[in-house]
Amino acid sequence: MTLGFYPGCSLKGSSREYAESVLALAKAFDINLEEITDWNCCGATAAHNMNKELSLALPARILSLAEKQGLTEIVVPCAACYSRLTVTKHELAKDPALKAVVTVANDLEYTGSVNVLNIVQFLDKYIIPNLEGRVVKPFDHKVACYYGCLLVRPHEILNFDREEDPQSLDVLMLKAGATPIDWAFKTECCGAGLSVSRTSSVGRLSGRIVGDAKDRGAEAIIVACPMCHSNLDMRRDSINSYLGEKVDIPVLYITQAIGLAVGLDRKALGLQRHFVKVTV
Amino acid sequence: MSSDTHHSKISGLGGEVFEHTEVKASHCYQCGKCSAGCPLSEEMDYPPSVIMRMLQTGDPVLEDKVLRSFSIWVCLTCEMCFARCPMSIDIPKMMDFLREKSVNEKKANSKAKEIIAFHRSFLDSIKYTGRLYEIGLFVDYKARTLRILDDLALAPKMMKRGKLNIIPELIKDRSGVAAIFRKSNKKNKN
Amino acid sequence: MSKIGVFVCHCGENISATVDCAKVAETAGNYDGVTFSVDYKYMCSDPGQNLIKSAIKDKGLTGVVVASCSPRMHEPTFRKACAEAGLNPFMCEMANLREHCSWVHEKGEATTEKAIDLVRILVEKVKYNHSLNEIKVPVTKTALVIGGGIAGIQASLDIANTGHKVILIEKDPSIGGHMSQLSETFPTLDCSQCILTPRMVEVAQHPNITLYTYAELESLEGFIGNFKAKIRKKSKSLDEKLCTGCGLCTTKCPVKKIPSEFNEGLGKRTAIYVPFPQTVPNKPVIDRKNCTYYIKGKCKVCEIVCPTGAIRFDQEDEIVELEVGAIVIATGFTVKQPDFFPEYGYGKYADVITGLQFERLASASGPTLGEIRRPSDGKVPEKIVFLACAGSRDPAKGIPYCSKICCMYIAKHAMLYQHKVHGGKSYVFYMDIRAGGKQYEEFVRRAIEDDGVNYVRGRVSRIYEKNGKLIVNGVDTLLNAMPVEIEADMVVLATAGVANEGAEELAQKLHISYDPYKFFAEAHPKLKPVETNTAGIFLAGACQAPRDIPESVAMASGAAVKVAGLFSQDELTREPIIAVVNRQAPPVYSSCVGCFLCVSACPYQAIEKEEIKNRNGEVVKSIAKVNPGLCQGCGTCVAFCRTKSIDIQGYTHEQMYSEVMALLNEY
Amino acid sequence: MAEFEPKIVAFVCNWCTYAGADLTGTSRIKYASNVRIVRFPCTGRIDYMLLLKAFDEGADGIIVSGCHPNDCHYTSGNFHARRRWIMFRSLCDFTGIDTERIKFSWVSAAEGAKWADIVNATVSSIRELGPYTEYKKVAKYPEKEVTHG
Repeated sequence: MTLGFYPGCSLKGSSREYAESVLALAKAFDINLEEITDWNCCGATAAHNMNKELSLALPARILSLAEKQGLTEIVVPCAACYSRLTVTKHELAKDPALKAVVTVANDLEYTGSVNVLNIVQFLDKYIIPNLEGRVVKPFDHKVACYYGCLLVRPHEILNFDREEDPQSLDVLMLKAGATPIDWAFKTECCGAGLSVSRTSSVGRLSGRIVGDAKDRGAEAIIVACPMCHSNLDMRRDSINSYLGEKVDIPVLYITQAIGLAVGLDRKALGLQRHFVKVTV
Repeated sequence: MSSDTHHSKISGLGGEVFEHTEVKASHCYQCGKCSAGCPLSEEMDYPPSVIMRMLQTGDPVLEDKVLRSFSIWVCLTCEMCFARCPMSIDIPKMMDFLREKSVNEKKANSKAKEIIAFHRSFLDSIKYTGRLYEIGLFVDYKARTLRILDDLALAPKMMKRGKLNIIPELIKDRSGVAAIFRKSNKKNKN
Repeated sequence: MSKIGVFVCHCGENISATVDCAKVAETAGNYDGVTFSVDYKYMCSDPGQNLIKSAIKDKGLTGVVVASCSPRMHEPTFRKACAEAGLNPFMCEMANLREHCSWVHEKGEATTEKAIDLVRILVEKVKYNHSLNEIKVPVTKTALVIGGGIAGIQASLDIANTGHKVILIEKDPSIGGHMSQLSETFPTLDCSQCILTPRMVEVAQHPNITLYTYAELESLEGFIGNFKAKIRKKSKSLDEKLCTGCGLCTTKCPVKKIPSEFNEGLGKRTAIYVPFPQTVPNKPVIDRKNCTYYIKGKCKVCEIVCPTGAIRFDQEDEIVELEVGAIVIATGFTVKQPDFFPEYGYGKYADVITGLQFERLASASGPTLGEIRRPSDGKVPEKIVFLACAGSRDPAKGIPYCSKICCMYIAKHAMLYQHKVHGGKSYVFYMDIRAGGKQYEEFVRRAIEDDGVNYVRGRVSRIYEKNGKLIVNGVDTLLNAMPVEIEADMVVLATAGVANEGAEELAQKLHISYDPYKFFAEAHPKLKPVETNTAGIFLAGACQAPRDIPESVAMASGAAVKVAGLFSQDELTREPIIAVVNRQAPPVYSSCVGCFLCVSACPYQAIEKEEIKNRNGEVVKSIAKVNPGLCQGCGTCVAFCRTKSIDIQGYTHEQMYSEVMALLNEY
Repeated sequence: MAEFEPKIVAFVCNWCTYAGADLTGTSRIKYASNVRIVRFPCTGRIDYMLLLKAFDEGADGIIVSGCHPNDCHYTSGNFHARRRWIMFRSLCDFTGIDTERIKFSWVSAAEGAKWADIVNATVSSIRELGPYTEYKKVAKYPEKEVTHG
């Protein structure tokens, strides 16, 4: 079976282990993820901060390319890309005039027919139904599932899981043999787009998240977004200085955790690329 | 616009915000729930509910302060305010508009220099390669901000873990992407 | 040939300032069928009325058009004048020259033209008016009161004290309602039960009141003065005549862990139970969902211990049919539960409670005997946070209105907490303090100034639990929206007051209207606050909107007066504005073809099938028939009827078409 | 040339809009004098053939107004009116009657200002559309033998 795949920039660079684990998991379950040819960056936070039209035109080009390629469903593991693509679909469906403007800018046909799946939806739909009997090494740890902002908000548009105390990642981890903990920072912002430009804010915001996970005895933090991952993992020094102690809870992508549970090779899942050593 | 005859046009910045984002400042009843939930509220000069209040006044002096505020730049669009707003006011959408206007009118807060520089570097990277080129972004950002020493330790670590591409990924239809920027920008300047 | 009189009123200068009244009268005088026309300064004055009366007598008028103010103002006046002069009152129509013309347009020809048009259309209408007689209906002088909270109790007692019979039904095993759950009441801090229980006993002992507890309305038919209600008396599994209320059964029942509804889940009760010690009537009921006997088929401990043999396991629900003349609805309200609030933990934190639960904690009869202890571990909270507007004034949550009572009870709660927990710290997060009411504002000031309650203006964004504390993330909007984080031991949500579950179904059973929030709708927001749009059905208390005790009681007394007023008459007269199905000579009988579309259109179930039989008793035709007692005269059936066989008196096809044709045809 | 003064007929219910128009009067809010109000017990009573009749007689525009949804004095008359209006509108579209000329609205007894707004808005929009002649005197009646209904 073949599905469309939009990795996004982070998965080609600083978060390549996310892409590696997604592809490894897909392969293990006989799913072919076909990359959208010549895809471009979705524009992420920068575009919608600076220029509304641009922030819609860039994702629209991606969706148009997917349509052209005959893809009906695309997997978008990055929560930020998922958010931008879904918001764009929503805005363009709502406003035909805007759609016209964006179509002109892109010079590509756009119908809005492509179904965009986030990582949880992808796992839910294509992996979990076949998971039975495949869990060879249950991920037997207490995990704090961290959803961040972009997976669940704005609910009006994404309509995915509940906004407060979401459960979808917890349910997946439960199936992978983990014990998800009830904690308080599932959807609090990690600092995302300010990662580079305001590192101190990120230390504080991500610090509160890691701190709460630690206080409640989490052995791993599970994420589904490269930005969340880079803030919680790569910015661990800032976090630790905010917390005033050394916290070494590893941060895993949901696909890495499930990959481990089904017995995939640690290296294939890119665990060696993390800043905080993955000990679980 | 609605055909409702009672719907008089709102003037000033509040009116512009309404026109572009359908966010009506007068709809806010100042409960402060946005400011209470905002993860960055304490770093802002005016928390979100105060920004709403300033727009409500219609006072040009306060409106100018809104456009010159640091708040609009430190906002991360995490959408927490919108998610919990009892009046369902799309503050993030409003913030997007205010940022864009602030830059266009050259009123961006001086403290936001790095943030804007980062966004610009980010967009430039896409503009020329079609995708984000992280090393390029860092270098460009550092050149813009002269914050050479920040995060210097990070790059080698990332490199070691194979997290940075030395060579940018170039998409084929770079002219197409550049055209998107051109067309979007043209309208923007109007 | 009609002989119509047209009487144009100047209304002082109210009409004549912008309308040339003389010209209106003069023009009208030239219309076909108009034999008399005159203008006069004040038509509603005695001389004005006499002008009409003498014209009717002298000129032998067959119809009258009074061109003056709105018929909603003076139609009864002029119809009465006509009747006094011997003309059928329904031969009188009014042209609204004041509200619809002189007051809303500038002086000028166009305005006078309009006035002339308005008179002309009514002249044309009156030509097709028919003499009608008021409808008389008898009155059953028994009232049905639904709901035994303070409003229902007050209404029942007030009606009963006027000497009329009352049947009070209550869905729970005891009357008393929410008021019986309260600890102290604002703004006097007197004990709720101390002032309520004497009233409850009075209800039970009143010779004019029949009390059915554990009973609900099954269905309602009929109309003002003549309702037929079916009441379902749910089985209590008890012979109430034999039961002495000794309470042995409730002490011996082995099922002891059922969350008590009366204590809002904070206490436990048994399967055979009375909700609280002062229950009226003091007779237990068996909760069949939780009773071991009904679940497993054995136990019967209560039957064994009952000294009078009153337990009846095989008792069934009983349907009682009642004839009543008026109904007072006093079904009250309910509050949203903490699980309604995702940002406050979806109800998963035991120490995030509702205001009603706090009442039980503060009540001397409650699960903690009046000590403020948190539900999770029984600890006395050192820091407590009260949140106003939890769900209220929150359109995103579907509740845009203000629940009205919370500002006051929160002040009371914080005050009670400060009185009971010395050295405790209390915070109130609020948006506005709405303390309109006698001694209310003073009460709130006392809480703030004398008892040291910290009022913070801002709404709380989120509550989460950490290390046994509830972290409350709020903001102080009076300090540049400064974040305020409080580590509280307990949080009390002033959750929105909402309509009862099932309010909609009840309204439909009663044929009354309700607002978008399922609160029952009053007939007029100002002038008919206790009436519904269905004659003979009245409202009292919080079923109409959130209300506090004094308001509920005032409303109940108001409704009781309306009922007493109704019962002061032996017969009621009603306007004959009702639908009729035409009847013709055999063999047609009626142009009605018996499609009965009208039956489905009628909001009052006032249309039934009538079978026309020949001499041999064989049915020759089935046609629609309007029950004049039930018909309220909306005319929906008229618009529906495809053969134009049904018509509405006062607004007949002939009348309406004449109006439309007269409107536009220049004379 | 004098401005075209359209003839507007308003079919209103007794309980909400008629009372609302009374309130416009008691509030002394001025509005265009082109409208003539015909009172019905309820919008549910309004037989839409009356609208056709009004056009036939020379009306240029029509307002139908009653209680807001849920506020009907008779519980549901306004819902029936609305439902029939939806059917009637498609019939009008089919037969070529300009539905732009029929304004359907809710005005409660408390909305005096709204009534004035609606009348003014209708008058100005009908004024733009011009006189409605296409449907005038379509029905030919024999002289002096006018039938009703």
